[in-house]
Amino acid sequence: MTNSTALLPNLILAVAKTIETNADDLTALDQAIGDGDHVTNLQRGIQALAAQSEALSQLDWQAALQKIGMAVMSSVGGASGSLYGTLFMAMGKNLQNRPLTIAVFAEVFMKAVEAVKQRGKAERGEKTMLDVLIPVAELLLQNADQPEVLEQVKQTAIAGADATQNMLATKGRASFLGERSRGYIDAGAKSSQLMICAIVDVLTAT
Amino acid sequence: MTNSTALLPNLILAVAKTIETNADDLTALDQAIGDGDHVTNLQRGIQALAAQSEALSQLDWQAALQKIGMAVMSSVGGASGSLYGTLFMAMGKNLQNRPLTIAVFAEVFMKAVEAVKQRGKAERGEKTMLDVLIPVAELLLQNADQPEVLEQVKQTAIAGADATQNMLATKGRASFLGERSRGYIDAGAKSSQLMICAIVDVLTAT
Amino acid sequence: MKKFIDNVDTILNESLQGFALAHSDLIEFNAEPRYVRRKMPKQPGKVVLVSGGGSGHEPLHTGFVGAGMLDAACPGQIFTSPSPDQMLAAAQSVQQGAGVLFIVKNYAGDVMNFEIASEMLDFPNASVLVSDDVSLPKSHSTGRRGVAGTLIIEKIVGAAAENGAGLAECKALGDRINLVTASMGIALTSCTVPALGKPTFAIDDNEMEIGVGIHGERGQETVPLKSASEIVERMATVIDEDLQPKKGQEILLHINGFGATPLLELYLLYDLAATFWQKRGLRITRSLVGNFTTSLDMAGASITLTLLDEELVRLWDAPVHAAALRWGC
Amino acid sequence: MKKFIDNVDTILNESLQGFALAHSDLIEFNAEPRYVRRKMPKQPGKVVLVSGGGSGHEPLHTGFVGAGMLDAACPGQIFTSPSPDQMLAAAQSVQQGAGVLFIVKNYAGDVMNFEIASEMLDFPNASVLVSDDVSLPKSHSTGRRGVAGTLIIEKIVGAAAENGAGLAECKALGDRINLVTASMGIALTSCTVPALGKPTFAIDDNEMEIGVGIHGERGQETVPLKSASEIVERMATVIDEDLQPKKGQEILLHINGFGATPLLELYLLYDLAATFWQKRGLRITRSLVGNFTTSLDMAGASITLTLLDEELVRLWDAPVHAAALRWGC
Ligand SMILES: Nc1ncnc2c1ncn2[C@@H]1O[C@H](COP(=O)(O)OP(=O)(O)O)[C@@H](O)[C@H]1O
Ligand SMILES: Nc1ncnc2c1ncn2[C@@H]1O[C@H](COP(=O)(O)OP(=O)(O)O)[C@@H](O)[C@H]1O
Ligand SMILES: [Mg+2]
Ligand SMILES: [Mg+2]
Ligand SMILES: [Mg+2]
Ligand SMILES: [Mg+2]
Repeated sequence: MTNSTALLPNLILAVAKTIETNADDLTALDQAIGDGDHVTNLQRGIQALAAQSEALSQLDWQAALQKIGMAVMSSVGGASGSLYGTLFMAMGKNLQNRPLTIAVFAEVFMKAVEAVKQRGKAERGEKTMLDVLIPVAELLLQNADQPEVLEQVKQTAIAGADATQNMLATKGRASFLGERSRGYIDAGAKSSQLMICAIVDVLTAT
Repeated sequence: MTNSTALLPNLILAVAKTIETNADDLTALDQAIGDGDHVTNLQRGIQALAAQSEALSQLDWQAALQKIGMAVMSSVGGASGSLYGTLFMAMGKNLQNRPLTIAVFAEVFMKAVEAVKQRGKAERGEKTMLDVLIPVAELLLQNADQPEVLEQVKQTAIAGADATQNMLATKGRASFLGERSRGYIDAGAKSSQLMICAIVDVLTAT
Repeated sequence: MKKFIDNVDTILNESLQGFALAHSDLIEFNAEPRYVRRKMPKQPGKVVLVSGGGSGHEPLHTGFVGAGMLDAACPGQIFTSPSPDQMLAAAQSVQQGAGVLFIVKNYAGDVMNFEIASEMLDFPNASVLVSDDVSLPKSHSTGRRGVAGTLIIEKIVGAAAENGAGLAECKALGDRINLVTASMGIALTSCTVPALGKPTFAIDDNEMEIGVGIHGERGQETVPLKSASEIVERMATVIDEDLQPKKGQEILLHINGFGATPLLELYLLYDLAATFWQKRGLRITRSLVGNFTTSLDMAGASITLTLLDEELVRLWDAPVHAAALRWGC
Repeated sequence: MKKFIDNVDTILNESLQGFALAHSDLIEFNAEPRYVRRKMPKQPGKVVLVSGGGSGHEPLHTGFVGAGMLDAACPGQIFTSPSPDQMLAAAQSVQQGAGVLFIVKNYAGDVMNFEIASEMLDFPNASVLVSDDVSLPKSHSTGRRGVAGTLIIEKIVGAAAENGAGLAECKALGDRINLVTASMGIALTSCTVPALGKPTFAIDDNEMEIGVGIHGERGQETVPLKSASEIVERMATVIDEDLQPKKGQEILLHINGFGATPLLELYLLYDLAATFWQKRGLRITRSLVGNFTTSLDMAGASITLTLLDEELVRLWDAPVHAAALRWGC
């Protein structure tokens, strides 16, 4: 994976599509145990990125990732804006001008997920996007050299999101509902999963 | 008709009963083209009268009517409170210590209805309680000497109330609805009719 | 019916008791007959203002009792005019020898009950009849209704009375403001009167009532729900045609919520209405946005315009200290 | 969805435009990034207060920008935390060299975005985290939510900052008020977020949600609808057990409506809550009743209690001049 940033417009489009397609389901999840704004939050971010996707494809990965992080941070708002923003900014920061091989990506992604954990003061098992991000990061780190890793990423992401269904939320808005938070997949975990899968699909198709 | 005020507790009870029985219909009428409070307004007045009905029966007619007028005026509120209050106060005032024969009542009632007309700046045909009160007053004045007058009073009251159904309201709250006020009997006309019929029933039964 | 309520028969007095307790520095509540009056009476020799009407429009009128505005208010039952004994007792308890001015919204019940009180009163009194609702033609058989413009009259005449204006002067001022004030209201939902327990009228999800009063009654017309811009355009046009303000005219623009409409929407309406009149060359000199003359829990709003002059602006700006309106002190 | 609205995507900025126009004497609105600030800046050398959070709680926070309270507020999208760039721009535009105090309601989004802003800021700053919602246990995994108590902190710390208190002093004061402030909320209906167009949750006609926050979310429990007395008893008991006030303690009692509940009902709740604590020997020294921290068009209310001392009373009484809170000037 030494893909160039020329991929970015396609990646952004794919992410936009999957959020659009699953908008009603995602909204229902955030309405059930959150406040229902997760999709509109994400869509503000996606719009901001779409508006500059050509410009992004002219940058190197480090600059592009940092720009994406800033755009997400300032357009999305809410919990997910600061967390997804942190994820991308930390990826850019940790890339340190290296070419983006799978191995480098795995290391950088793990560091970015660590930054998200710190920002959210959250761990795996608290019914958040981290229940998708952490297992995916671990899988990548352990299997960066295996050819089928990308397919495994998708399965891991889906399993991670599904696992949140029976969890008790202890972070984010859903935590206020206590036991009532069980029975629904976490909206942020689901959106993470959807976006990761969409990205993998673009990468494996090219 | 030289009935004594000893009748008053029975009359008040009969009025209370008819309003109670027809409460839902009356309320629906005031909701349709008014503000829906006519029954609760009347019931406040009836309660006030019921609480002093024994005391009223110790008074002569003039004092009793004036007391009733004052009680209605201060407990009912709304348009109907001032109008029914005026009706009874004017009856008391115009009785001038005469014994209450049918002929005297007819004269006194007509004067009281005139007072209501003045207070409300309204005439017959404006879709108000006056469409019951005026024809009843006229009937009484013209037929005070006929034995079957009380039965006729009932028919006249009912015809008067029914006639308001197709009228255009030009006084009271319903007037604000313009053409939309047609198609419903006026709540005040209906309550006047119901009370008049209930009173007649008591009088003819004794 | 979803309400915070113990008993529909007693909620009014219980609520007024709470009001009196919460504002015990400002007002006093008399339960029988029912009125609210200023705690600190006006100086002797000044005209006092007494208003009143059905309850359910809170903060109107009790929220406007205080220095620089009303001396007393008589709350009737919900949407039901108060009775003359309330008005008499209120007037007698606050009067300072210079007479009382009744501010009366033009409804049959209010008008007749205040008239009776006025006839029974044994000292000088006069009434201002408020009729600012231009959803009805000027020629309407009973005259137009009094709606959200009432508070503007109460505020401005209240300031004049506080400054020592005489009874005739106060009445003339009130009548004058009434002539240059126009309101128009729209309902998106019905309200629910506690004693009835269900909405006063049925309305579809894609309909609105145009030209409503403030008693939860239907309006002049049921029309399809429109965008905020179209709604404001329609309401403002009626108001504008009624008042026919000249270019450069100074105005007070008042957006009033009927109870259940969030400030977010009221300020949107304000923005649209302000733009409407700015485009016509008017100068928005003063503004008031919020829930002031409500219909219980109705979703909806009204627009009120008052044409200002120097005197009206000065009196509007004069200090007022009531539970629901306060500035300058 | 029955709302006055042109476009769900632009209503927020249009409404803020209207807000800015209606209160152009008081505040200024910056659209990109979005913040509202005092028109008359604070004197140099004084600490400035910046708050913010999702919109839909109006008048919180924009209605509290003004002399004696907030210097700026950052409105996020409806129920969505604002972003760090808004906070940075707001802080930079109002700061007077003595640092900025952020008043942050304790929600993941608000906390994280304000944290990021704080880290990026190149001058002294501190944050007060508001967590007054006692429907959650003190031990809750994220800490308790910040709800209607926020305005009490904004008002009192705002007065201290206006008087020249330093950054550490302002923060300590805010933290101290937070510790002696407790709130609890009940919803009778859901609200409708414009972008979604339908109620956030379904609730039966004979049910209520107990222990709700201010984002239209479900509460701790869905229970059968109770009388106002029973509701207040239950809410007040939780608050009382949390704060454990002593006999003779002076208190500020704040009844806050969520948007669609009429004043008539809010004052009834006030009456019942006041009686509850008077019976326990507390002294209600200050009161505030109205719609201040709303959830759009939700029917419901919260009770907030703050234990007062002489300093807090003095600062509460200090002049404030904001769009939605004004006294002493
Ligand atoms: N402390 C946290 N750590 C990690 N993820 C979190 C945290 N708090 C919230 N989230 C994630 O954010 C998602 C909610 O995002 P969103 O709805 O956009 O913001 P908000 O909760 O502010 O409305 C949750 O579903 C959860 O996955
Ligand atoms: N000007 C008037 N003259 C005669 N009757 C009137 C007048 N105005 C109203 N009414 C009567 O009063 C009735 C309404 O009474 P009510 O509902 O108790 O008072 P309100 O209209 O103040 O709510 C109407 O149905 C009508 O019969
Ligand atoms: Mg959310
Ligand atoms: Mg009626
Ligand atoms: Mg009525
Ligand atoms: Mg949110």
